[in-house]
Amino acid sequence: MHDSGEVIIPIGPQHPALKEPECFLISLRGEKITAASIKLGYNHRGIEKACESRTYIQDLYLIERICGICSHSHSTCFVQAVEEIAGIEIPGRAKYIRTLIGELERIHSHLLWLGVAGHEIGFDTLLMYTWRDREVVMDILASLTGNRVNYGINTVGGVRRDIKPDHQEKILKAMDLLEERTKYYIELGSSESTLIKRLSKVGMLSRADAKNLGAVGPTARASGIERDVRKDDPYAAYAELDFKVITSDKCDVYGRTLVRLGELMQSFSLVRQVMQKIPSGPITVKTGRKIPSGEAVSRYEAPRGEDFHYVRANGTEMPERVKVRAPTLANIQAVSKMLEDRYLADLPIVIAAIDPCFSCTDRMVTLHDQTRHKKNTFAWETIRRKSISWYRQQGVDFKALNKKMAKLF
Amino acid sequence: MWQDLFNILVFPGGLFLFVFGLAAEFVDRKLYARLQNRAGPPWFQPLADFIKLIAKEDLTPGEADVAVFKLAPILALAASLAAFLYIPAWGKRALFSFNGDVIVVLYLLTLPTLAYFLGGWYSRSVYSMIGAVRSLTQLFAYEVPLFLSILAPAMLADTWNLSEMVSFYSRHPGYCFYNIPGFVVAVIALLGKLEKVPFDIPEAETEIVAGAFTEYGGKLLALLKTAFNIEMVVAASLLAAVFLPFGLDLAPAALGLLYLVRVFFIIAIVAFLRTLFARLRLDQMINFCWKYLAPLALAQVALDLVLKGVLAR
Amino acid sequence: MNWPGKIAQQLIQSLFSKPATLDYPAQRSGMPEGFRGRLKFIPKNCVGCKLCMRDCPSNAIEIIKVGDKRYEAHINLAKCIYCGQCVDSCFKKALEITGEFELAALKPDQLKIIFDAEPENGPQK
Amino acid sequence: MTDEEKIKQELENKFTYLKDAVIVKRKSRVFAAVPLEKFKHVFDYAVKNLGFDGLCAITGLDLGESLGVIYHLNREGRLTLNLTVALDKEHPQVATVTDYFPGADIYEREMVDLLGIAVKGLATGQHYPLPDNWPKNDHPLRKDWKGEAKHA
Repeated sequence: MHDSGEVIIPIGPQHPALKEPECFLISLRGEKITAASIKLGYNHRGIEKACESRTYIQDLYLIERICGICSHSHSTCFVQAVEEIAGIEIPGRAKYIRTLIGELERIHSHLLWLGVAGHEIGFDTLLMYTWRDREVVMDILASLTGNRVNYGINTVGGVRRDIKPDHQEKILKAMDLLEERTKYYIELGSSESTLIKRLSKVGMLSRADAKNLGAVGPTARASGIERDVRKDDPYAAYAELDFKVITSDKCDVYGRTLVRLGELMQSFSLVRQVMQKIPSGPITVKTGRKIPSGEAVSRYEAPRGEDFHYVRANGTEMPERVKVRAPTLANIQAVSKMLEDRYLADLPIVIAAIDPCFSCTDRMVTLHDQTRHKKNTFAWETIRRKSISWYRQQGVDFKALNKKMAKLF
Repeated sequence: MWQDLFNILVFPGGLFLFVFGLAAEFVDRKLYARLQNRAGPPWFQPLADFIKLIAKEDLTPGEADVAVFKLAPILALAASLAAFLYIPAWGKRALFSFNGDVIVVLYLLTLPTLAYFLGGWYSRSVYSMIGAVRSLTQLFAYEVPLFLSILAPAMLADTWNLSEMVSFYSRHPGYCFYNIPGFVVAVIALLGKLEKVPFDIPEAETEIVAGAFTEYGGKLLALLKTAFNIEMVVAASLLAAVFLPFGLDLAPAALGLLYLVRVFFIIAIVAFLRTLFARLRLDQMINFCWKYLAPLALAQVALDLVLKGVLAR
Repeated sequence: MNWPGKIAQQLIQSLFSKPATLDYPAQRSGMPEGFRGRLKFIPKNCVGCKLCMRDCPSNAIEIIKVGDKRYEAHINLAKCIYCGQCVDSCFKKALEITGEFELAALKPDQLKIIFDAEPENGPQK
Repeated sequence: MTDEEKIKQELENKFTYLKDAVIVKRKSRVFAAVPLEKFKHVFDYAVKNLGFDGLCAITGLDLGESLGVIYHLNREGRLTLNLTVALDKEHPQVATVTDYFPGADIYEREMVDLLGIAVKGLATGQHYPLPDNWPKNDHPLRKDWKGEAKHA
């Protein structure tokens, strides 16, 4: 307990509200949040550096593993940049398949988010129901691509697997089922009063703030900013498809929920259009292993917002530089604004409302001046040293252990 | 003396309540799962969890007050066990009874909450301390409606003795229907007492890990969980005795079965209610309790007082 | 006024319908056809071009020459990320993907699998 | 005339030294190499007069002989203008753009840590994405960095 009657509680790096390691240090006065500091970087894996020493084909699978949910977003974004540099125009069928997987991924991500949001406000029934329904789309993704999460559908110059005729019926059936369920969730969201009580007027982010802090995706759209890369800078087959950009002017967590539910409905319609309009033909074009030198910027509307990749090639089999800017990085800065004057109980849902993905993001930010709480900050390094020396005392030999581990793998 | 010891340790105290508590936990969890379209745990899951927990290492936080930290779960368990002895669970007579025991039972049921507070507060972890403060704050919100809703039927029966109350209502089964508003209030307040959704604020997992229980593990946590289960059974038995005193003139075997049905009925209501809502915020919870629950309980008291006058004539 | 508890009807329906979850080791739902699981090596097709080794993102596969036109494959399942790129890279269809995905083992050694080469005087036609 | 060409023309008219330095790569992708000393003017002009209201990201580069920084600006979510500046490898330094875009803070900190590019005007704060105890003058994204951290 602090002299001024404030408590600092660490939410993370390990905490049930967070599914990935990151740390929020929250100063509390009673139940009210007075200051928040966000520390990221626990998940930094040096992927950008690793990409420079691998071939483009190997990078594709590495990039896909940046994120466990929007894997297709990252890999498509990267492969688009590579194809632009190499001057490859991929076949129409491949474009449609990428769009299809992208939309199915959006459906699975938004349903997942709805469940997580339910869990964060203690509504576990919603979690169970949405995740049960999400299995429908996961099964389709598994049968289309061969994996539930890391689809591995993209390759330089097209896609790796074609849609079989019997998939068509299965997908359309699933869309009907999920559309019915989503309609139910929309109805539930607009009438269940405990839900509205917890979501409405929580985590406010005004339009001006959203613009200023560079929010993207559903977070920005719920603050009334009509931006969607699919519409503004169309890629894959989106230029030929018809859909609406869903916005809301509620500016709160409830608005973000409604935007995501609305986007689900749009995705169902997009998937149906894809199934209808998909052209026949080859799914890949032949490419060399070497990519000519050049640079390209690629943007992709991931479920969480705009994903941004910059690739620079130097004429070899490996890229010169790969830069990834995941949507959460753009949104995370808005969190401190949203937490202003809120209660501790709102914290999980406010963080969840931007649909954070910290393994994508992985950076470190200070949002509030922490100097006055200096004596309360946690010196992780001291703790680490202490634990190492404790294990040494217990007779654990790290050198031998490391060697043993290296031998095993 | 041996008889008393048997009563306290084995039946209907100690061992019986332990087993019954596990059964109640199973019913609660299974129903919760089935309502959510899940398969749910097998019947031995609560026992397996208990065995797993007692096999684990006991850890006490370095800064915790060891005595309070270790005594709190025992206090919670003891209070719930003691309360049960005064409740006429089956039949019309409790094991022990005296005039005024209804008040004692209610306060014995408050003790576990206090024990959770003490255990949480003295474990000196920020999550535990916030959880402890929350459970005490919440106590003030649901305790008054709960007390009023249980004391109102007592007023109508004109006795402070639980056993006499039950006898009174079994003589006049029709009178129970006057107490339906009180029953509603009591069930809702029970959600707060048992810290279940929408009132699981003191142990809100996504905010403060496990609230007051964050630092507990191993045998102490097993003890705490047992105390919780027994508290659930005892509170459900109290509600069943006060609000559902039907068919108390049956044969003893049938009475036992009827008792199980009544308790599981109340546990089922609790399980159903906790699937239904999102967790409220502390301020919303207090607001709800004082704005709706307390007036409804007061209305029940007024109704019973008026009825008493009318019926006496 | 909006009464809370709108989900009640669904709850009752679920109570009387088949659960959506399975009791896993006893009941299995299986994976769809074409699921990318454990790799399979067909030694008689291999010509030792080692394209699979070159493209493998995680260096999980190793082709070793053991004799004249005879190759064996060492696959480390602990390293393999089951992307199936090696199968795509192989011109001779010497690698195949199977739907087998329950690969947990107690020792890391059990995850290193060796596909032997064709016998010296293999199946002569 | 398309928007991209309009921007190219406006930039070239306003800043004569940008002649032939602005390249329209494809629809909604404009690249421009800007001399370091003139960068602030061009950036200011792009944000205030050309209506570039978003910053997608800032990329730091190691080009072997020199370092580089690319500012990816964005107009109404559609058009992307990429301003590249080359920096001297011995004393790389750029000015902060956080006064235009508060969100640039993290992108600039990343450059500081991973490439060792000093950013003038950036508020002192935590490291990212590297840990606080990471040795100074050790920048993993530089090409000469070979997978092993120097120990302080």
